Amino acid sequence: MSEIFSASVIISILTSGIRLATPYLYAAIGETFSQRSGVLNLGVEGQMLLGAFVSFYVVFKTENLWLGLLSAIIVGALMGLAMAFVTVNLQAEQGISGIGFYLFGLGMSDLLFKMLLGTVETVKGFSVVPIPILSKIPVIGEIFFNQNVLVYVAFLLVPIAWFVLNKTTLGLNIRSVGENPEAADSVGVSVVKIRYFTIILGGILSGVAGASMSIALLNVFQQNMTSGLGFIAVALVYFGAWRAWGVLAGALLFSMVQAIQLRIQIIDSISLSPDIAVMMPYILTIIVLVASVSRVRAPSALTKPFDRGE
Amino acid sequence: GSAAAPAEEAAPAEEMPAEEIPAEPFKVAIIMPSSITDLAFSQSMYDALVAVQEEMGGESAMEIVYSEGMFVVDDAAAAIRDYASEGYDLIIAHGSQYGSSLQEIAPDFPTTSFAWGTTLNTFKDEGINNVFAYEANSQEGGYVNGVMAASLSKSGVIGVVGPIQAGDADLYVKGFVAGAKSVNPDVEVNVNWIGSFSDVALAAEAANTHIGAGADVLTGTAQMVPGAIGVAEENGALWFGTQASQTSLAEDIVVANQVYDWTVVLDEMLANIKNGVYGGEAYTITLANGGLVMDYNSAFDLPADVKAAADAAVEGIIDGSIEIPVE
Amino acid sequence: MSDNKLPSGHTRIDSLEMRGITKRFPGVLANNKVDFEVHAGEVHALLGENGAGKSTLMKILYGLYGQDEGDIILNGKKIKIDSPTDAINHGIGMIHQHFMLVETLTVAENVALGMPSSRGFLTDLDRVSERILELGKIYGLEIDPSAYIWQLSVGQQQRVEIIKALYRGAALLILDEPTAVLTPQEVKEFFVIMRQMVADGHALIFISHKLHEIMDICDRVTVLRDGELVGTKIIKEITKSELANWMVGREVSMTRELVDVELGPARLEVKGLCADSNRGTPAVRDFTLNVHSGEILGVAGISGNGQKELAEAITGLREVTGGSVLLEGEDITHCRPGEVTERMLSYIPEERMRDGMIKDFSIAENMILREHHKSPFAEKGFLMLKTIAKHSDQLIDRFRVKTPSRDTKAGTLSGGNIQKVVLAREISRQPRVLIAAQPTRGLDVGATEYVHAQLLEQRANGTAIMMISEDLDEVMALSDRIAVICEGELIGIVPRDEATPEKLGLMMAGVNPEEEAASAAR
Amino acid sequence: MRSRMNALFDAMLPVFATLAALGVGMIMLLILRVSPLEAYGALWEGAFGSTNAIAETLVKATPLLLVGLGICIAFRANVINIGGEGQMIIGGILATQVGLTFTDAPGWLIIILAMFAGFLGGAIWGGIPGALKAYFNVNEILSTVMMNAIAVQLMNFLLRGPMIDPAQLEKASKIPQTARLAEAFRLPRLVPTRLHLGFLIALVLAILVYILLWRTTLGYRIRAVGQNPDASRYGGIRVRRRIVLALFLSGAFAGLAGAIQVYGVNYRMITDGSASGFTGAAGFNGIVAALFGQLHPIGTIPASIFFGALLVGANKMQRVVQIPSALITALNGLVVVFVVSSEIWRKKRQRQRLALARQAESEDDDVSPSAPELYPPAEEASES
Ligand SMILES: Nc1ncnc2c1ncn2[C@@H]1O[C@H](COP(=O)(O)OP(=O)(O)OP(=O)(O)O)[C@@H](O)[C@H]1O
Ligand SMILES: Nc1ncnc2c1ncn2[C@@H]1O[C@H](COP(=O)(O)OP(=O)(O)OP(=O)(O)O)[C@@H](O)[C@H]1O
Ligand SMILES: [Mg+2]
Ligand SMILES: [Mg+2]
Repeated sequence: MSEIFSASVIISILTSGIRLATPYLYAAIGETFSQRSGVLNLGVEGQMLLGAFVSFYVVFKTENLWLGLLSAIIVGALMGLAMAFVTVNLQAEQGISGIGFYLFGLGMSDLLFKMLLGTVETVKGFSVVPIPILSKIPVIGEIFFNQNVLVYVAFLLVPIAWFVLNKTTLGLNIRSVGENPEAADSVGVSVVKIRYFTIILGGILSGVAGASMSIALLNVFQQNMTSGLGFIAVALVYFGAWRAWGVLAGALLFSMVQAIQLRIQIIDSISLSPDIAVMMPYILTIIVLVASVSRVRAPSALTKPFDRGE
Repeated sequence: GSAAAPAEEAAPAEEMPAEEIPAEPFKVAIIMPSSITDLAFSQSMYDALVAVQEEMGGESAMEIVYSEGMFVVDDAAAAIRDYASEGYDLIIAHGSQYGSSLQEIAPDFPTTSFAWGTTLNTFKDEGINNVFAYEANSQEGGYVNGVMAASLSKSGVIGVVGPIQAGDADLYVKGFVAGAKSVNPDVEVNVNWIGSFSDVALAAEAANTHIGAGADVLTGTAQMVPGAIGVAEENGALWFGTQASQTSLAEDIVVANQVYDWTVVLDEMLANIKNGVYGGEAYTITLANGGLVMDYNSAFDLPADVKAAADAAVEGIIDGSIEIPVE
Repeated sequence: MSDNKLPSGHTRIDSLEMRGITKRFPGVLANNKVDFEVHAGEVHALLGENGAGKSTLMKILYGLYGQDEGDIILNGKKIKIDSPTDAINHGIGMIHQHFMLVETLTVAENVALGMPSSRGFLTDLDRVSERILELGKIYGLEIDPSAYIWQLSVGQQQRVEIIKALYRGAALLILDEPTAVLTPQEVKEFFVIMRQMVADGHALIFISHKLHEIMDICDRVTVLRDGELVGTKIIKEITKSELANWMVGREVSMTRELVDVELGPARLEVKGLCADSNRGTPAVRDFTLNVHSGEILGVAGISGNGQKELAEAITGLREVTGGSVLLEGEDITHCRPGEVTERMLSYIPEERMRDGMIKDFSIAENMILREHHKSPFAEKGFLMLKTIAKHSDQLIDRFRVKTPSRDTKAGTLSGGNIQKVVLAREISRQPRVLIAAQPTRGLDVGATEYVHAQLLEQRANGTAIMMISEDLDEVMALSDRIAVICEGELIGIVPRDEATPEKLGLMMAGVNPEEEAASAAR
Repeated sequence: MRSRMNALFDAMLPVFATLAALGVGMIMLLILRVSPLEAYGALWEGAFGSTNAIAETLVKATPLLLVGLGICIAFRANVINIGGEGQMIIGGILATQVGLTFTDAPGWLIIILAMFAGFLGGAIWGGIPGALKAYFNVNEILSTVMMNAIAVQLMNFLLRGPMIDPAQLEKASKIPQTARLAEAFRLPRLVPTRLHLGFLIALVLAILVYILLWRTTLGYRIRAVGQNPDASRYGGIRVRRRIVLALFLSGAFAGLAGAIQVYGVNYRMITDGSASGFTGAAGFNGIVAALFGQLHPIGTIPASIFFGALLVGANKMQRVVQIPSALITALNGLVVVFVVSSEIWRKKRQRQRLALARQAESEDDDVSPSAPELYPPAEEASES
């Protein structure tokens, strides 16, 4: 039992947790932006899969990681653009169109995979870049400053997202559009433009979330490789109560428990059915939320298409 | 009621091979849970079918159609029934979850052959005579892999990444553990079941967990393992594959794979069908019958004594001197 | 060129014309070939009964709705206004009847929203806050820039709307019932601002149902009826009662006699009641009073002094932190709202749109919100649709709710008609106790008259009525006794014949003249 | 007459949208060198081409409809139930347990008990997120997503151990599945196809849900709470209980779908480790069906048949033209997006018609605007 508390175990759990949290962070921060502006994007998983495949394929062909990343960004942006057109201009129900985009991304990424690659391949992805000095700090250095670039960027996104949402006029516009689009509209804030912006941003970040898996953390592409991760990312936005820091807390909690769960399975002294162990992150996430009785309400206009009501 | 019509349709197909041999190609349909390119379970059967087809003389002799991604049991049932009513000669339900559906459908098409894997149950006891069954003794290759893994491990810790603890995967892991222990009873084999066949990221993190726990040799089964192989490669740990050859994913570290070669099973089935036996037989691919093949990575410099130990294990399994406990 | 500019830097709008404007909604012809015109340096009133189409016409001008027919002509040139942004770019501003505020943002953020920031892409809330305080001082509109909108009372929110408009300094400002939620004192101050703006060369469009305000501040008045233009007149050439008759199309009596009703037992007893505001600060402090059968007790006070919390604490909608409430002798302090309703207490909440009705429900469904589970509207858990339909038709008829049908969604009704629905529902159930917050706010003269008559009829039937109002005229006209509330405390209760606006005004500021006198004597 | 045409156009709108989506799919097919004509012919054939095809379509539609009915209830209370998958699983498990426990009871009794058990299982699995939302402010999207994952693992656990078919215990491969239900316990078939009684049950329930939502006080309350909780509280409605109840009922319908899937189709529970192996993703697709049906129980009937047809037909298409199943998934996604996007035209036309109708017959006293709506939401039909 003491095994689980040894320093090396804790270090390995924390590093695992941080790696696992990375795709969640990208996707959930992107989703936070779109939800803050009043748009529920359930298509995250589809965007992730397409981003993951396209970036993988570009890297496979060109061996240029940055080109791969760029292509994930472009694909994510295009998916976002389509989603924006459908939910903003055509005022389609956000939940269903999101599921539609999910199915499209799921199928399309697999189809392209079959047509262009045909079988599972690997690439040389982003490698670990120890941050000078910081990575030398005992324990902490190993956990936090010994990761690949996309991991660092994911964590940097959190303060950036907080800053943009709370300190800039853009953030003010986003928040007001998500709470009361009529009011925002009445003072000349373009609800359409803001939502286009956040949905496309969400698409881009989802695409990068996929890329972070296929060309940085795992360096492979396999059909449906995200297997529900995108939906968890959406859930984490609710966990984080639409705050960047809350999303970070949720992503870390979920991933850490995931890492602990994997570790517990291999500790001889604990004999827990693996199925029960796998449940742990899900159960604990709920329990933490129950214990932390939050009074935060969702953005009032979430899922409501904006229409001047003529 | 509904069974009558399709059965009649299927009837001519039955008589045909007896009269004039090559006029109509032999029609095979396969239903499988994941995709034909999964580098694992589904692909192993599809590749075998294609191999048999070539052997028989190409598309004019044998026609293959497939339904992939049939993870929904209910959809698979519809597919099976549909293929049967379209007069396919052999319908392979390549997934243990499809058994119930076969039990339903097979009696309605008495002159169509069905095959169900992986299991040994042909429903003969239920009075159904047109279902073949096939299984892989994956514990055998698992054992051989285990022997090599324990011999190669310097740390004495080995990690296993599995989907859910059942069926083929469970057998493989049991064999693997037994093999490892046979070499070194003190070896620590840590097993992680990640609860999913598709979560590549979690499989990778399970591998990381093993590495963190000191493992220097890893193995795993099912289609989500590529993530784990990547982690093994990054950390210089060795990898043992199963179901299909995974060498292409990491040429430096994959030591060996247990490869399923279902052609043995297919050949026997086809022979039986030709003789008018539509089912009732169960086949197992084993090291002995060549259905399980140990595939060594030529790029990996396997120490001769380890190779010898592996060969000895194969021998032992084939001649029965090694018995692998699988409860 | 320079004489074209306003002090704020905007170009003057010398004249603005709307010609032949037609606007259709499902089932409603809201505007039918309406002509309207306003020019710089005037206050032009837009008058009409509830649902006449005033707000619609103005929303077209502000770019919120597109007209089906007709043109807008600015300084002689035909222009297109497709969105509020277009309107704002043309120098048109609007204060909306239903506030356009983001509840979860602060006052400063709401004011800053949509405006360029002095710090580029960063917000400059400090500056905005300073400017808000400055404007507040100049115009007597004090407000805490860092307060969240949801923490503010309706009156305070109205101030934010006004500050928003002032901050933007539009050349033409549309004011859709801005005074409905202001106290007389605040209205006076607001008029000072309006006069100042007119003198500076602004053009103002002013919508109000209070005729004396229109007589007071406006230069011209345009009257709409049923979406059609009745005409435009110069205020100086018309009297108040002429105006009323012209608008309604019939005689309207403006004063009301209070017949004597025998005072019954105390039906509602409030003893040392305490409750907190949404912010969590004490809002009602040790409040004690009784309301008797057959009386109207007016509760006067400046908006945001605990009236809303008092009403909600009594009706079970807000947690009571101390004291008790008795209804006909029975303790209802910690009863759920439903239990309070069961005991035949009716409540007309101040924010009817949010608290008192369901926008996406039909009028008929809204009419049974209180009694939906009871006979005759429900039997054995099933809704009696025919009865419900008949009931709502009756109420629509009686309260003259202007609507295409009882199946119309309540949210699409005009502001005044939404209120009528709530009033009709609450009054028609013959309550034992009626709490009415701002019962005539936003109602046209005819409707106000009708509601007053209804309240008096209830009083005559023996209902104990607590009427919360900021409109001193209304309070003094209808109440038997007047309780004054300030910062959640009861300052004093004045019988109707001893009440004067001055005295009440003092008390509303927290000073009790009698106590003052007593302590002076000592 | 014209209104009849309009209603027809509105009803056809999803069909037009589907055709447009299939048009886009045509490009993909051509890239894969497959004749679109043959492919789409097969799709139609698979969905409606024969009695058997129609039956398969309806079998597929049954769980969609049931889940969709639950979604109608939940959405009306403004709660989004993403937990259909988990609720189906738990419903299926409890129902199966009934059939495995009481092997001697008469068939009809077991079927009734099992349906009830499924109902209850789903209700509990939905009620938990409901209670968490109402009393702890835990967002239901989060909790239902998590509950899905928990249900899958619970199923894996039970089917691998406590509930495993005893026959499997003797075998090496140990397929994680329960024993088969006795023949007598199976839902009766309707025509000599796989179509079973479950479809009729779902149809009847659709009508009952319609009545619940628009003809009862309970439905009134659920809808009120969904539209405006503040005003509902004011109206004496116990808001939190209604929220729990809405998710409870919503889960119950999904649970029933699970039970019916077991008793009408699979006759046992098997796991492949994922939820959709058992549910066929009906827990998600039911949401789509309900939303296509305008969140109206009656509208959900054609919507789920439409969806069932699409799913069944697409599988057939894959078989006939041998394209990767991935294309089918992508195509389904496109159809969903196109159909949901086409809604705006229906709404626009409806608005226009109402405006015009008013103008044309301003004398006419009958101003009820209900006529053009395809499935009149009952608010508008309340004069009947
Ligand atoms: N968005 C809308 N949808 C449908 N009908 C509407 C809409 N807005 C207004 N109406 C209808 O148009 C008519 C005019 O409404 P409007 O709000 O312009 O009246 P108003 O003159 O401002 O009344 P009030 O004094 O009560 O505010 C009303 O019958 C109303 O029901
Ligand atoms: N009389 C009351 N005094 C104080 N707080 C109250 C009162 N009635 C309700 N509340 C509070 O208002 C909130 C919502 O209450 P509401 O009555 O809508 O809940 P509910 O649906 O009745 O839930 P439950 O039936 O579980 O109590 C809760 O926080 C509740 O504690
Ligand atoms: Mg108005
Ligand atoms: Mg309560």
